[in-house]
Amino acid sequence: MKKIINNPNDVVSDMVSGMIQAFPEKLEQIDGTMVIKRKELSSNKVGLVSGGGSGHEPAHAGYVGKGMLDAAVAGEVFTSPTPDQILAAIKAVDTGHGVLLIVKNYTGDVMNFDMASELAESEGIKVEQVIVNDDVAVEDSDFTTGRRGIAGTVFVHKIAGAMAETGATLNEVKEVAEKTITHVRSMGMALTPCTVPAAGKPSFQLEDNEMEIGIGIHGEAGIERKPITSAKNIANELTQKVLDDLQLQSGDEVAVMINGLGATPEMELFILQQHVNQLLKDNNLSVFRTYVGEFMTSLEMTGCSVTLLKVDNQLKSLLEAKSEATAFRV
Amino acid sequence: MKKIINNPNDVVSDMVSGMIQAFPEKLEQIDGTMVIKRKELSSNKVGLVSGGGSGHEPAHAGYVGKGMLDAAVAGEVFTSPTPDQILAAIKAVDTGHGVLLIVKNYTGDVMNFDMASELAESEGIKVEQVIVNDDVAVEDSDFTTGRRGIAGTVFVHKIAGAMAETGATLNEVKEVAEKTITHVRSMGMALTPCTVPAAGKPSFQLEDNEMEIGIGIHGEAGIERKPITSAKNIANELTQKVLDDLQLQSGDEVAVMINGLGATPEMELFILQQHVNQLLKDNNLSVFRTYVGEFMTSLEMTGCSVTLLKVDNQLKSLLEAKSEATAFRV
Amino acid sequence: MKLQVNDIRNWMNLSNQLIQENKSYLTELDQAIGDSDHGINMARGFQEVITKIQDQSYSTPSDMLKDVAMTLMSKVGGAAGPLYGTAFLKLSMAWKNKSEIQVNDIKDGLQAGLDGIKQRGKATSGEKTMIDVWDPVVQLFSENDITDPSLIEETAKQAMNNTKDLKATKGRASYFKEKSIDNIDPGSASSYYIFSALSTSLQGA
Amino acid sequence: MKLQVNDIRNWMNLSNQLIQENKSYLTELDQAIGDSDHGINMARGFQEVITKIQDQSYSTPSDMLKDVAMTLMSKVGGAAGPLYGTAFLKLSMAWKNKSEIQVNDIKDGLQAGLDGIKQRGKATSGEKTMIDVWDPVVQLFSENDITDPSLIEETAKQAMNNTKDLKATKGRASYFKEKSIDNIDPGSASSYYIFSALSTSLQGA
Ligand SMILES: Nc1ncnc2c1ncn2[C@@H]1O[C@H](COP(=O)(O)OP(=O)(O)O)[C@@H](O)[C@H]1O
Ligand SMILES: Nc1ncnc2c1ncn2[C@@H]1O[C@H](COP(=O)(O)OP(=O)(O)O)[C@@H](O)[C@H]1O
Ligand SMILES: [Mg+2]
Ligand SMILES: [Mg+2]
Ligand SMILES: [Mg+2]
Ligand SMILES: [Mg+2]
Repeated sequence: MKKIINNPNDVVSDMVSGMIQAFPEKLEQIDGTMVIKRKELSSNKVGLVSGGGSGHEPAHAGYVGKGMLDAAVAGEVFTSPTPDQILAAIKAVDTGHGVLLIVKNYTGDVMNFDMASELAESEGIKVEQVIVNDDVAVEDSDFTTGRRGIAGTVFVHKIAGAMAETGATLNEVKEVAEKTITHVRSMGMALTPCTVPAAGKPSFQLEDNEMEIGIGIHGEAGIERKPITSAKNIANELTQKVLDDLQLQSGDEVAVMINGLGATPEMELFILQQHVNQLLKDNNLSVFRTYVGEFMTSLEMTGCSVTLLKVDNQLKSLLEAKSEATAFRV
Repeated sequence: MKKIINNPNDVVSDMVSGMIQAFPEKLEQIDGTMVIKRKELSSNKVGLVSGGGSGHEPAHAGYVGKGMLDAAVAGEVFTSPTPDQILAAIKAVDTGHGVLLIVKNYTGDVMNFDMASELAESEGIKVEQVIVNDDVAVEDSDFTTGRRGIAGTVFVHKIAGAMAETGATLNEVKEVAEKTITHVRSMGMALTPCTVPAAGKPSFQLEDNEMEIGIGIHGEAGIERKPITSAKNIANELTQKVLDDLQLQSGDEVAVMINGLGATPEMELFILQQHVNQLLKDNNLSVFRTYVGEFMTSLEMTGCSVTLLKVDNQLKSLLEAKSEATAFRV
Repeated sequence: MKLQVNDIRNWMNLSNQLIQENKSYLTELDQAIGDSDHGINMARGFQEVITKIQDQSYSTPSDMLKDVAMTLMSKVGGAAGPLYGTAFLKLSMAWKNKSEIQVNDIKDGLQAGLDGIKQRGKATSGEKTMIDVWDPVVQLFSENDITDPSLIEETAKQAMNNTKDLKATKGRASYFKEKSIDNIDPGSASSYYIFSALSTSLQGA
Repeated sequence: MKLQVNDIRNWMNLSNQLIQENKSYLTELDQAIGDSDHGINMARGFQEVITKIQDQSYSTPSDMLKDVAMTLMSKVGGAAGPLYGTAFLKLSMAWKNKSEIQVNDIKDGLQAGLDGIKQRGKATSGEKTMIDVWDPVVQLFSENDITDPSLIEETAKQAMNNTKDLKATKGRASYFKEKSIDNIDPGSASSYYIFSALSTSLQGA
């Protein structure tokens, strides 16, 4: 394991200190927690809290800022944060208009955010939750834990954040967040694994010529392992799977996110983007905006994900609204 | 070699296509070249052109946009672009106010940009050049090729870009670019090498416990190979070397860039940032702004660099000026 | 055979010991069908439990277990944190105001803990989770008059090993579908250590 | 022994062949003390040269070499592109309007090429660059009456091997300082191939 760290058990607190010191005018840490919040909240606004395990940077702290989240809760690496920390975030961002929690659909996250909601409600704070489940690599079924939340979550942050900034009510913000979740789907793939610092060993193994389609952002199993192929084939496979699930009509408009999982050169993301773009054109879909970069990573995993969000006028204007989040400037 | 690419010989043209398709409203490609330019130039402005070998993304195309570069010329991977391409960029961005070339100090880059300047001048275009040489890992001497240009180049793009946008003359823009170069220093380190796609093999080898201090962004030799140590020690070594060279006084103000070389998780960059920040405090230096992320990469190299820019009021206001470059939004 | 505050402390110390000793093993189990953090999370959480309770005096086992529950809830995280937190909270509630815990109380308490886990995790038996260890242990108490505490350890161990044959349908392991088979469920392994520790601490009590 | 348009075409074809065959080797040399691209750059550039000149008719070697120079300049890139581009441009200029190139013209042309490289690269002999192959070859022509063209190949080869002992002070290899010693300079190797091809094409001419 080769990492630029100190004690592997301290990576999250070291990172959070670094973030606060990098943006002292914008961010602050809630004492005794791993919660990063906007230094100055917008007044008269629904509060927005997200979070999850660390190791997905810039998610989630990079999305804290005017126009996106009010606070992000950083759990240990790949480990959902605990209810007390989430509660601290909720209390810190509530200005009396209620708080929306944006949660990725993992058992641990759902349970911890649930418990924090219960605690906050018992203290008289209005709390609502939305669960993001954009990963089409996993089947959605009532008998399973359902699809995972991956890069599409960033669109939910952006859109809900912009909506909240307009002064919308908690229900209105929740509604547009749920609309976004309904219309966003993603699929990822990996070339190499990542190593949880405190574990010290890679979380899985792939042969020298192998890739895994449908990988999860914590290294959870995907759909298939097979020999690595061209960027074009990879783009087509990921995008087609997303298209099949989203059931878009000819003429529909989409926002596209090409996301690197941590160690993939930006060059490769743009190469991939070219083919995603082509396939969308071939399907007579029009592209509203394309976002290329690292948005929801998996430590130093090599790989990528493709996210499509079907947009209408409302979602488009919310995507375009100003954002001052350090990792998502509009 | 595991990469998301098609034919290794096509990576640059595939990438450039992807970039243009990702930002069709902002960028365009000059036909028959690997030049990416702003779709709409600001009028009455000195033109700004930079570029170099590919593989350093988001450098340089990511810095094209209102408030930064007007065009970027993408060479083959790690290979300076050729004079004809640079000339095409110069001609495309000249609005009669002359063009400044921002060149990183490598033999190939300097020669190719020189020749392009000569060609442009022979066609009646006023051209000036600045050579960025911020890498303190290399000694600056008249008998050598001098220090290399690395991540500090991005500050030169930003500051010269902002100055040009004010309507300053070619000489004024050149002057502030040179002032920036005088005040910026960087130093990098690597944990793992990168692989030029068409070469197919890693450009160097490091043992499992080894790091290389002072690495170049093309994998050129650094100062020392030694066992990997803590983030704190790495931060201190890189920062101290930069401080020694910049000869700052107690009370001076700096802008800080913590740059990932391609495969380093953002988490680690923030951990590093914490210690860089501490050392600056210990030296009684004040930090104006901190930039953490991937700004000047080396394909999928794992490692980082630390850049310090001594700022005064002029440089501060130019750093803070609006930028619409896709990879550097202010 | 009854448990007093010191026996509970002993139970927690032994649980912590086993978890620290098997931290890497638990993480390896989670590497195969999860995200490589279960050992790290449990070791961090139980270490904090010990720090919390070791020098504190409690008047009842329930009071101590409430601290255990709250510490696990706020220090473990992930899926295991809320589940173990809930389980120990239910245990604490079931034993409220009792200064001595009889075998019958253990049965009721574990049943309450199991119900809490099932409810919190929206899961049931056979889904390859820690439930598949808790359930057989609770059944053991319901169906037998426990005179030999080592039965608890044996039952838990057997149950843990049985999770190998199951296909996960809840938690992170469920993404591995068929590939989850042939692996011991990490949460079942940590639950086994907790029951093994209970078994040992009951021997002397 | 004189060179006509077809001999120059032959020279370029042979140069290209050697460079394509040794593409990986040139890149490996550049891997050791550079950035792993010299073979890739030279192979791309010379392939383009052949594409450019193969079906074109030229009235003089100079005309053909101008196309060679411009193609190298715009297709090689890096340090080698401008240097070889300049060298062949100087060669073309030195041979302007001549339809047959005599040994003496070769001497003058190579001298002009060498001067061009030195000027463009702001470098001189002994700095571990391609100059350390061009220089001895030019000297060979100055000091001898070349009757046996294989002398050119031998001299270039020897010169290339001698770059092993040098410490680089120009170009990317200079960053490697002492560590550059014991490695053949990649640009010297590609220059050797070009002179080896010249030698062969002179045999028949
Ligand atoms: N829905 C559930 N109900 C009961 N137990 C569960 C459930 N989901 C997960 N578990 C248990 O939690 C364990 C995983 O814990 P841990 O690795 O700490 O959390 P995470 O999966 O969030 O990384 C599993 O091995 C399983 O025993
Ligand atoms: N200043 C210089 N003068 C002459 N030759 C040089 C100079 N700098 C580099 N070279 C030659 O160029 C070769 C490197 O070419 P190449 O790898 O294509 O370019 P780059 O170094 O830009 O990657 C070196 O091996 C050397 O022979
Ligand atoms: Mg986890
Ligand atoms: Mg090069
Ligand atoms: Mg886990
Ligand atoms: Mg080279």
